[in-house]
Amino acid sequence: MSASLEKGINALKEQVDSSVASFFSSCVHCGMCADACLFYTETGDPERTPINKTEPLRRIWKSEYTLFGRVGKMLGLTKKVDDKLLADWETLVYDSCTLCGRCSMVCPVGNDIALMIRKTREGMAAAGHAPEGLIGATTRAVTIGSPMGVKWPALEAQIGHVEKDTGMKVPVDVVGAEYMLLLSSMEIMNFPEFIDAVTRIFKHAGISWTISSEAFEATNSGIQIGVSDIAAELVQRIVDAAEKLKVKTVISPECGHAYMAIRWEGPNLVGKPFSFKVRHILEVLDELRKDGRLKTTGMESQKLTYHDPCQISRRGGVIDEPRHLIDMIAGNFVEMPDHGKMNWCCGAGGGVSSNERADEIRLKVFQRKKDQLDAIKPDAIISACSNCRIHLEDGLEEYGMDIPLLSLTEMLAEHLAED
Amino acid sequence: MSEIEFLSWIRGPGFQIATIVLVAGVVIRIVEILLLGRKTNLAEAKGSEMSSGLRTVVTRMIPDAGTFRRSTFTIVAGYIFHIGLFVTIFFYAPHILLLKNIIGFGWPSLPTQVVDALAMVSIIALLAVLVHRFSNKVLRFLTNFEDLLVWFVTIAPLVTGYVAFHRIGLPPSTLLGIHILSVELLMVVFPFTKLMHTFTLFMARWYGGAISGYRGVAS
Amino acid sequence: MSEAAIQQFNIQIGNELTRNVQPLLHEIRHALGNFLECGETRIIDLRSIPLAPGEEDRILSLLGQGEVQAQLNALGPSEIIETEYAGVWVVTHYNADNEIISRFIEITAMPDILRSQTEDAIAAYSRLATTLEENQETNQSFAEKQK
Amino acid sequence: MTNRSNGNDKTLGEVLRSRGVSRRSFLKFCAATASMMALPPSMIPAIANALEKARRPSVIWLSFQECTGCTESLTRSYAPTIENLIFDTISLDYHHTLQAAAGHAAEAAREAAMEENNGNYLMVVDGSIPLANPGYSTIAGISNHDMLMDTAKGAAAIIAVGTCASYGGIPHADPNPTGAVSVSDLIKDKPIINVSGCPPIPVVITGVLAHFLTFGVIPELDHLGRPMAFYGKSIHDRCYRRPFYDKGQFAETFDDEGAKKGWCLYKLGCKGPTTYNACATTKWNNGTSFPIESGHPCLGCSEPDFWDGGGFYKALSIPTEDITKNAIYAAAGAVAAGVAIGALNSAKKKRAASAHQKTTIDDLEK
Repeated sequence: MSASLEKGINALKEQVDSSVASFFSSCVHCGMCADACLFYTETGDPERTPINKTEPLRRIWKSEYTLFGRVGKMLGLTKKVDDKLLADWETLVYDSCTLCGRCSMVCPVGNDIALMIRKTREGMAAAGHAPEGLIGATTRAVTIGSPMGVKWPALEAQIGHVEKDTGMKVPVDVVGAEYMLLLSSMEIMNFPEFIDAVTRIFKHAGISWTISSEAFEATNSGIQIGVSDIAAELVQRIVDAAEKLKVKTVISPECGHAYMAIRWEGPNLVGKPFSFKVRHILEVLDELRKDGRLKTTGMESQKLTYHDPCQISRRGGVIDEPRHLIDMIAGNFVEMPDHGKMNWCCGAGGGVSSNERADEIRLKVFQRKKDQLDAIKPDAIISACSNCRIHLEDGLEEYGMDIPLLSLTEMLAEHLAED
Repeated sequence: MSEIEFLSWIRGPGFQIATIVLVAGVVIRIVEILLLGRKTNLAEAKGSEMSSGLRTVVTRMIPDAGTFRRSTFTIVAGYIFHIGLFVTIFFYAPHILLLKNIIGFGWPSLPTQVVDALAMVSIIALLAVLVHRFSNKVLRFLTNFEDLLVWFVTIAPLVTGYVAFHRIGLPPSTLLGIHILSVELLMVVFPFTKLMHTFTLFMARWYGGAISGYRGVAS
Repeated sequence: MSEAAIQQFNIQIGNELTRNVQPLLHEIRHALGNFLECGETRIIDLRSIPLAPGEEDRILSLLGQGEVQAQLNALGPSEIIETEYAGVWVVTHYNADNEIISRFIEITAMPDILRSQTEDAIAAYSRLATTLEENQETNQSFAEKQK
Repeated sequence: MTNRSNGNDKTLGEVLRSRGVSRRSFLKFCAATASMMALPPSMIPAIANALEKARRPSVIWLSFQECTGCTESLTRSYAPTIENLIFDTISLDYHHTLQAAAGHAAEAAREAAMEENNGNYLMVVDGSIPLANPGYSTIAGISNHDMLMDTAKGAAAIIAVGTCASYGGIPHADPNPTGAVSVSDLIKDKPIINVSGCPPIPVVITGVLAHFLTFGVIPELDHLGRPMAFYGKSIHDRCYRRPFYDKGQFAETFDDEGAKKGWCLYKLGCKGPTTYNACATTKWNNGTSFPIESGHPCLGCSEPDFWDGGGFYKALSIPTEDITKNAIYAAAGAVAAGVAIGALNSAKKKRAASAHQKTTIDDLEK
């Protein structure tokens, strides 16, 4: 069995629902989504207009689910979805979109264009038109358990280092713990300080938590490449582990799409509501703050700003929590010109960072972020997504800027009040 | 065909056909969309779908400052011609009379000078929109035959109405006939094109707002 | 219909509805200038200019009434007045029912119609001669009878 | 109307003088005529000159399918007027309603006038001509059609008086049982002046006669064959109630506050905007008023097919048929159709779902 056009078309047919039909019926070709998309503003290429990226899905909707389209199809008037179209659209749908959803926020008729591009990817992938890089990452995620190929022994080693550094125990596979922490491969490989920080904060707050040795990977290449079956399989691993350990809440780490995958798509992918809650680490920390269980000391004097990871704020709903937490420790906090739900994407989300082919454009569109940063000239940037963080560092280096990137969780850990 | 015969046909069978096509077409399309249905969201909600959806229906009328700066022309011209169309369609005395005749109730009209001026402003705005459509590379790229057809059937009633009101060139009954004919063209084209956004945008905004609102984002 | 009832339906609209009043007055001034310079007379038919109710009255009251006022009696009355502005006349023709049938503004030394017409004078001349002859005959026969 | 065939050698000036009309009166008459015909006052001397020398034209007046309203309109203007003067100067040689003679004697008069003035007489027609069956309307056994065609041959010009003669009028109204047609439907090779209206304004008829007498040609006509001088502007354009239309002040019923205040009658079905006639300026009953001034909307009687224009009391912008009922049917039908299509769509989606083959990592490449 392999990918085929037929499977792709079938997948697109499955994706059309009343929201998609409303969206396509309402588009007036005003072009405002282009102005909201960094892949257009920084390249000036009209093909990268967000709504254009949904063309394969639009054609299926039109010819299969509208009376007039059906009539047109009978008369042979409708535009067909074929391999050539999908091949032509591959770079638009995967390389030129991070599913950041900024277009969805400005569309005057209210179209959730990002959702439609996400749906379009289902058809593209099923028809065999996903980028090599993403296919590789997805294959690794399924076979090895992590898109970066990180296996349990690697994490175990990092846990060892953390335990040694902090002198605290990192709970693993504790049945009945209240929280189960997920991690992204990037945190394990590039930012183990995160595990360190969480360990210290949780110890400080006195909460019971654990890491599952069977399902620690939070990322989900399935939702990036757009294969719900694979995404569901990856989510199911977490569900199984959480149920096995009987935890009340699963914590999504500082990773944007991981949060989208487990929090918002997860139950819909596996087809039933979770028996546990899902929270982002910042939501958990903000809860602790509200309950008075998170106490900090000292304020940062440098000028700080916060980069909203798209999947966590605009697409995820975690917008106020990080700001409450930053207020605890930042004395000079400045917002970027567009922030919160209107923030500009770093340019590497939605699988773009796993797709080597998109490296060049990813760095080109970083200009957008650079302009935003130039407007306020911060001393450091706080974020809450490892993927954003890596790409921001990459971009800043490319553009010769020297602004350090900070993790909000790690900063809070540094400012923890001594008991 | 004499002028009165022409006008009689336009006001009689022509309008009848156009109304049936419009009403039936719009209803079919809305039912068709709604019946496609949507899967229930199984994720734990962070906000209300209904109230967020309704809020977005209203709030999406006003763009945020950054978007306004980036798409100033589209927004300003769009606003002008939409308001102009709304006023000319719904606040010109003869139109109110027509609507009252069909739906059974009316409302006060605006002075004809106001309607006249707004019609002219709308025509200018629509012409500017067309120029923009061809001069802006994104719009030029997106533009297809349907966009031009819709532009034409939208500006045509404004122009023919303006000409009929000022009785330029032809006998007034012919001008009136041409005007109503152009409206009938608009009515017939309506359900088959993006003009449907008049109705579906409420659904689209609701869905968009509901999707965001469910996740706790005020879109 | 009473005057009041008629008034009810004769709606007077504010000044300058058609915006023709001012240009018309300028035209009159221009014509008067021409008349003084080269003797060219000019007649303006008030019916040929679109005027709203009330505007004609406004023009007439602006022109006012001057020294001459004449009344004709030819197929119904006609009124010929010189306005406050010498050389500018208003000629109004009525029919036998005293309804206005036409109204002109004339820029001239004297409207032609006021002048005695040659044809009428010729007729008058012969009529007068006939009358004299008849009178003479009557006088003669009377004298003869007296004798 | 007492002149008969012997008066045609006299000029108009001579006729007037013989009646004791002074030169000054004649000048006044010419001034009024110029004003009436919307000619520049500078032409008054030329008009006087031409009228002075004009021969009294022979006029043959034919009445077909008509109600005599047009003739009434002309003859009911009381008191001697300028219009009467004109009428007195023509030689009305045939008019079967007005003339004393009847039957064959009358027809003989017509034939005599046609022969005597061949090529020079004016033919006036009121009423439409039935084509469905010649028996529908005959005069002295002659069908209207035959009389029209026969008389038209020697006419210098034809004046179609009234909407029936001009455009078929009420006999022509749907379903037109007599197959009525207008003069211009039958005659293509003569100048025809349509003086439409039901009835037409008397001064318009005399104005047209005066113009013909003065210049020997017919006046400038609009696209419907009507003299521009009288039909050049719509009732709406010259209506004194127009400012209310512009301000959006309308009478909603015949007895509401708006009606009493003299507001615009558009909503009561006024056809002023599409009707071209001089009523608003020349007015009726010797200048007393015109329908709108009396509080009634214009019926549009000077326009072709005014009777079939969709109801006198229905505003122009309103459709002529019951839209609401059909719209409701259409909506109901559409809901049913929409549901049917929805069912098809659902079935299609279900098929797609059952055709779904689970995608695994081995399926990502072709």
